[in-house]
Amino acid sequence: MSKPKAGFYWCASCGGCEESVVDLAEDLLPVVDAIDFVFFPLAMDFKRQDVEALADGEITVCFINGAIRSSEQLGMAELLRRKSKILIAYGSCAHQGGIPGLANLYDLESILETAFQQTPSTDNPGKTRPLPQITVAGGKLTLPTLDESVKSLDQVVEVDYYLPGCPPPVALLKAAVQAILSGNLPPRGTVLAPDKALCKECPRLDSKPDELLITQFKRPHEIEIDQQKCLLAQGLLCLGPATRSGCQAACIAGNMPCTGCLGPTSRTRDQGAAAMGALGSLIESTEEDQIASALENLPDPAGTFFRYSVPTSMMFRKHQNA
Amino acid sequence: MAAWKIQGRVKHQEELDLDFGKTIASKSGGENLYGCIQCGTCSSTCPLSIYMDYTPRKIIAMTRAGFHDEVLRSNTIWLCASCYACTVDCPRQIRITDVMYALKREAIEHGVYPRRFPIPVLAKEFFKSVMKTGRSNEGLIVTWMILKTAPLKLFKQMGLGLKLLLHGRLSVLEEHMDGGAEQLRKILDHVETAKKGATP
Amino acid sequence: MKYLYYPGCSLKGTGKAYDESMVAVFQKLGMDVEELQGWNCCGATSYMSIDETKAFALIARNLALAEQQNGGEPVHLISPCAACYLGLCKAQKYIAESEELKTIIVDSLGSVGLKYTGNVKVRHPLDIFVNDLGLDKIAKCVSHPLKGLKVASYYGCLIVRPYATFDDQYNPMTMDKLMVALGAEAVDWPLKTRCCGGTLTGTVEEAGLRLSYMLLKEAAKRGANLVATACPLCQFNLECYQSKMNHDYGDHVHLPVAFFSQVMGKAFGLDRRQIGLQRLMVPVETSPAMA
Amino acid sequence: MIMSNTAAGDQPRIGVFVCYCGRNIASKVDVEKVRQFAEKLPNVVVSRTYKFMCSDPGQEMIQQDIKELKLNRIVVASCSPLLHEPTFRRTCAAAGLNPFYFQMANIREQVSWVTADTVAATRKASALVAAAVSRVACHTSLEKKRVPVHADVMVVGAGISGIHAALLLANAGKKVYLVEREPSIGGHMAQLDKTFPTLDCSACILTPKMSEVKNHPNITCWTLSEVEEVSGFAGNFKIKVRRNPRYIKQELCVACGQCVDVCVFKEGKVLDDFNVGLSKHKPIYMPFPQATPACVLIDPTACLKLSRGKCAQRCVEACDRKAIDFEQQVIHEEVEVGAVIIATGYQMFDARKTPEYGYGKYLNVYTMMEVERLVNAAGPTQGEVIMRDGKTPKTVGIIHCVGSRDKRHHPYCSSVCCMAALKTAHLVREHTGALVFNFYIDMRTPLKGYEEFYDRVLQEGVQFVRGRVAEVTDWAVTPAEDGKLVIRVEDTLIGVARRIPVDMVILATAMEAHHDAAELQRRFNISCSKEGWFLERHPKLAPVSTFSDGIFLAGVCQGPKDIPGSVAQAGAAAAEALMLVDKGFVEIEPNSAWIDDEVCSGCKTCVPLCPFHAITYNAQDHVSVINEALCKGCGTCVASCPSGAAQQKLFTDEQIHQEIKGVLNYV
Amino acid sequence: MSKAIHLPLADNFEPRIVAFFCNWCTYTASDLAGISRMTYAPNTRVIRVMCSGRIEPQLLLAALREGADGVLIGGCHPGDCHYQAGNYKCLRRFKLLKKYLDQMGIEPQRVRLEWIAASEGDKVQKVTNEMTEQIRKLGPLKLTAIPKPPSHHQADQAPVCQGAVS
Repeated sequence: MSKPKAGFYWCASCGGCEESVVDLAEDLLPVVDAIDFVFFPLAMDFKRQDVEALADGEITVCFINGAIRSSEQLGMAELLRRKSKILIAYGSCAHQGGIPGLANLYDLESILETAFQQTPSTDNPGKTRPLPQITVAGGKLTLPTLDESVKSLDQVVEVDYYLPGCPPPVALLKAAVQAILSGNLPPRGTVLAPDKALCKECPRLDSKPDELLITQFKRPHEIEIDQQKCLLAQGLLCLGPATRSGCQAACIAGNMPCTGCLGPTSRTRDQGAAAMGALGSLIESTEEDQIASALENLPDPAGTFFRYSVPTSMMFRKHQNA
Repeated sequence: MAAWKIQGRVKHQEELDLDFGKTIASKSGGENLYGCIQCGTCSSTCPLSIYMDYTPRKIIAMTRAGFHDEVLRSNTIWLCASCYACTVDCPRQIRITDVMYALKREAIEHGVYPRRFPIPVLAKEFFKSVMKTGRSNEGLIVTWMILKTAPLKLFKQMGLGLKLLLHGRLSVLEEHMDGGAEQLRKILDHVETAKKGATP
Repeated sequence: MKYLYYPGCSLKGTGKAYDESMVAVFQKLGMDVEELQGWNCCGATSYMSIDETKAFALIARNLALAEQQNGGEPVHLISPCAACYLGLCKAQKYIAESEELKTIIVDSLGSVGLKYTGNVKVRHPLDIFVNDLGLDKIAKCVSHPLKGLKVASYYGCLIVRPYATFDDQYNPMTMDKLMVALGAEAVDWPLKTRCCGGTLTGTVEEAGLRLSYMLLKEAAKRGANLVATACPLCQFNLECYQSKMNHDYGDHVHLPVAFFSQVMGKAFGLDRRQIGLQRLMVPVETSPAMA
Repeated sequence: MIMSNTAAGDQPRIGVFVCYCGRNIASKVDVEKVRQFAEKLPNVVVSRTYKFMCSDPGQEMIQQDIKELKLNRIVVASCSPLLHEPTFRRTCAAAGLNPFYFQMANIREQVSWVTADTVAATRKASALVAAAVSRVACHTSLEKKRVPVHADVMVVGAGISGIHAALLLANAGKKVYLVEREPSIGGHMAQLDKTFPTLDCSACILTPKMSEVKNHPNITCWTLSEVEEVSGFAGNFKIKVRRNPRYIKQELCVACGQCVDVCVFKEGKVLDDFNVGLSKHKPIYMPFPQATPACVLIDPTACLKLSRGKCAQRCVEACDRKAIDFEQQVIHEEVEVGAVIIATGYQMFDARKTPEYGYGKYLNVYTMMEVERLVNAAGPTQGEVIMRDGKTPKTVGIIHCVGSRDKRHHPYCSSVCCMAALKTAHLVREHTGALVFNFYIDMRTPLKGYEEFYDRVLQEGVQFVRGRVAEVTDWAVTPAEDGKLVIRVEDTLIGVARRIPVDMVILATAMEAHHDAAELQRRFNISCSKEGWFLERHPKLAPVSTFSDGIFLAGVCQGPKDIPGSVAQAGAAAAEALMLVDKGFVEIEPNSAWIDDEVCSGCKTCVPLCPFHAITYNAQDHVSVINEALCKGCGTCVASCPSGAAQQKLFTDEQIHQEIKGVLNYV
Repeated sequence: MSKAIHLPLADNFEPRIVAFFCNWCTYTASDLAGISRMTYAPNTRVIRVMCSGRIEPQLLLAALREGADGVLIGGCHPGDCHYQAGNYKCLRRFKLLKKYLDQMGIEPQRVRLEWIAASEGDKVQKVTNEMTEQIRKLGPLKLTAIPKPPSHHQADQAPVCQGAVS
């Protein structure tokens, strides 16, 4: 019988997710033997037509990373959804909107204005903007259009599984692939990562005081960071408590606080809000002004607590007053 | 034949203006007006209450009850020398001095203060002088005040005036501030318009 | 921090001596004090009766000038005149309390390019002398200790209440301590902060005068041979009307009334004209130790 | 409770019952319309209305539907749950349905009674019903927990309130720990000479109760002692008490006083608290003649032996019972009790804070408590009113409301001063024949026999001036005032300013909360009013309970009151405590929180946030654990849990989210 | 899923305010307001919790997402919390949340935290009226809808209540 077919695709993303597949290292080889890649822009030369040529549901499993903003990304997502039995949102951007999702803190117009007029390196006296289509000698050229908001993959097509992370930790990817090959899969909609927060696997957990309260949030550059001690205990804003485990606390190992890329556990509805609820409660003060000053070092809650999850947060995007 | 004249006293509710109290309470310093428990501390601490037709305590009671005219016509509000003794002593923290100021302003607005009564005149003269030059000149202000209220008294005061002059404590020339007066007037005009904007 | 000096109108008129002696004392104590440039009247007590907001604007301008003169840096503004001192403190408090008032004031001042941030610290010279410089430094400057001088320190209404914070509202001691440091004896009396009648002496004489008279009488009764004041109006009332009081109340109180700064000047051995003693109508020389 | 015919999870079958409450609800809310609305909500099987749902027929209707229609969830839309939730829970239980499958919609207090427009009211009522319906769908079966209680009781503070409460409980056969900070029990009442309005001698009525305490087999009385630490909860408190040394073997001392006579100090050395500083006592002393325990004590700061280590120690020789023991140390007791009565009383307002009255400046200005001692036969002057200057006053001014009704100090009325001042006026007159003036703002004599006493004092010729005194001064303006204290006041009834020269001024100072009341409040986890008085659970219906079950209040520590009031409240507190410890168990509303260790990552966020230290961290399994017995169900940990591991019964995330959906999605 | 009838909203905009009230102070206070028959705007929908310390950003955001035009939180005055300090925890989160909402373009008047003691029925009235008027001025809060994908598999209903106690 023929090998299961697999596909990889990237939407609004940095490409790191696809690179991360290579982290499988020697484990990659059995995988390559076990499956046929039918679509993998990073590595192989397939075209859209090749995918269209496949029968619906012919792709056994398709990994899509990146968020969705352009008409092209939407089109590809829908196409691959149709062609795939199992669709996996791969990486933070597909899972929650990710870094590109931060664009939802601005409206499209101001983004275009910044990109094509404001930036110092821009020289655009004619205020020219890319057009959806122009006619040149030799025919029509078209460009994808941009939607007002950035969306996560599951906001445009139904997703079967999620592999979270920026990029997804290789261990999780390996486990996922094995599960797929062996065919014993969890219920649809599952996030393929442990459903406990990061502290559980954090090497510094024991150094966290039982009764930790915070008087002043610190920024990493402001202090000499202790290599052994819980980062929260050092005043650094670490999102570990509000973020899924599965990464072996890689960032903390690098002496940097967790920024929440693996997303919330299944019991929380809104990762950023949960994190705000937790860390906000820990401010050690009962005076309004003291609380305010304790928060001074959090100039950008949206960007801090929702770094990877603006589109999947309850607010979805910055409110646009009518 | 009795030398005394009998006279009935009853205040009919319709003669009173219950909004009067609210108006004054709404002025800065008036906020605690309705908290007064009529303990009389203000009246006994006030060095001038003995000369007043109504003691400060009564003024507050009457203001709350709506004795609009009696309050505004009383000499009490003008006798207040704003020494703030009542304000610091009041157990209900009513800023009585400020209430008196508010009543003075109210009185001037309604033009009901006692005729030929010197104090409001002094205040006005003072106001003018400052408007004009940005500074006040006691000599000139007092002179004007006396002229407007009791011209004859001027001669009585001459002696003192002269003495002051001799001791170099009285300048008949208007104090002038280097150009600042103009700026000051601009500021005050701006305030005028701003206030209109605030309360049309 | 820097000191700016706001004399106010009276100190250019009937209270000249207060101004002169104050400046002389500043020099003697080696304080670097500049006069506030382009200052205007504080509105005293009368202005409030006409228009409160304008009264505050009037004062606020002086505060803004102070900020300007010191390049926006925090600064101490010395105000010897009790009425000015109260006005300044009160304005600051009320402007801070009311957003509405604040906007009006800030805008109005802004309209002529002045800034009001409220970072001016209003200080009374008594406060400065005793709490900043300290009595020891004062005592060191005393060349002619005022032995035998019994001073009734008269603070008047406005420098200790209701907004001032540097002394007790009911029984202030700052000036008393100062007088002791000058070698004089402080007379304890209960009327230290009782009203002198203010402008009433000129308007409703019979009321105003009596208040001043009671003060003098009690001071004399307690054995004072000099009353020291910190307010031009108090000084004026207690001194200039003295003969009239004696006439009206058939008494013959004779009590020199000087500004506390003049008393300091005297103890520092400054020239009598330099501290405006010649301007007094009841010559201080008539009391021992001031001779 | 055995019932529970439904396990969570099976398809909800909801019955909605909308109450007319006569016209209370029906006059504003279109009840029928609400019923129709509810009928169409998801999972609703039946929706009915009734005139009075809480009446027997109403409840029977609900029970019948539960049985016949196999309802497994009930919503009643009527009054406030704070009023009738228990009622309808019982209704469900009686029909065999777990009472926690019930939810109430408050459409009376929070709709019909506060809404003008009927359409709006109906809409709001419908929204609340929808909320209850979607919430109750994810309710689950819960059990109230029963916890056995400890039978002993602790009473903190042994003034008249504490003594009375302790005696009642002890006589009811309960073991009582009576803890007093001072060297003797008795409190302020022991300092008083006479008590109003009957003028019976304070000591005469108090002393018997004091000795009854001493001799009562059920009462353990610890003086010189303070509560250090409190843990546990209603029915099972663990309390640590610090007992300071008296340096006298209490059981041996017979208070013969020989040790005091021979002390190396011939004269008193330390200002005597009991006599409010009007006299001094020696380093070894008897607090006062009737002090209980009848036992001397040593003030370690004044005693040469204890402060400097060397002294002739004549006291030791003098004591043939060898009761003196310089080696005594602090003892830490730990006891378990089921209930606590707090009766810590008050302190007097410091008259120096009202400088206008010259206390501390003018010799002959006194506080009323000082005068209590002056007129007391056992006091420093053997009951003669002799002033600090050695004279007897011919005129006396008593100033009311010193520190009370004054927003610069205490906004409240101290409630006893008027009567106390009347009493003082009477006593001073009786002792000196002086002319007495009372300066009052309002005369408050509301209770039994009080107005009559006021009348009596009026008849006696005491002068009353309605006006708050502005100033007490020695500034004389007439010869008659020379050498006197002059009281400046406006006689507000006559409307003139008056100057009244007197020899003696007496200040009726306010009662105020102890300076360290806040510490005690925190230790016992009860609340304080702004003024620092301990807060009762309900001003009318639970005046001696606190918001912490098992802790009750008696006497002035809850707010100013006189002796009858304090004693009455002490009785009430004793009864409440008795009810709790006698019942033998407490039932706890099942709204405690728990942590799902499947989900908990052990981040410890919740641990420091629990006000009751109910959460501990289990280092083996790396999870936080809630001690259900300690949890009081505030839900703070749930709100703070970043991974949704913590949940609260009756208030799970899901239940609240469903309520939000319900309240918004249909109306 | 719901066969529920949706009552028509009033033609002119009527704000819908979700109010989270703590059981001991503010909920009792609003009962008191009722007992004292204080009429006030019918725009709040009260949800009772034991303590304002139970209120977390997720609940407040959920209310806005579900269509509330404003959210009011009511707790005991500082120092009076029945659970000692729940209201402070609430206050801390609230301050942080406000900062976030500000970034997200939500007008500050839409979310409000008030300390209302059990005795302050009048304050419930005052605050409710104030807030209703402020939000009426602002107009409805129309959050951008969260996109939903077209159904691909035959949708299997999520249970009514996952995560509930069992």
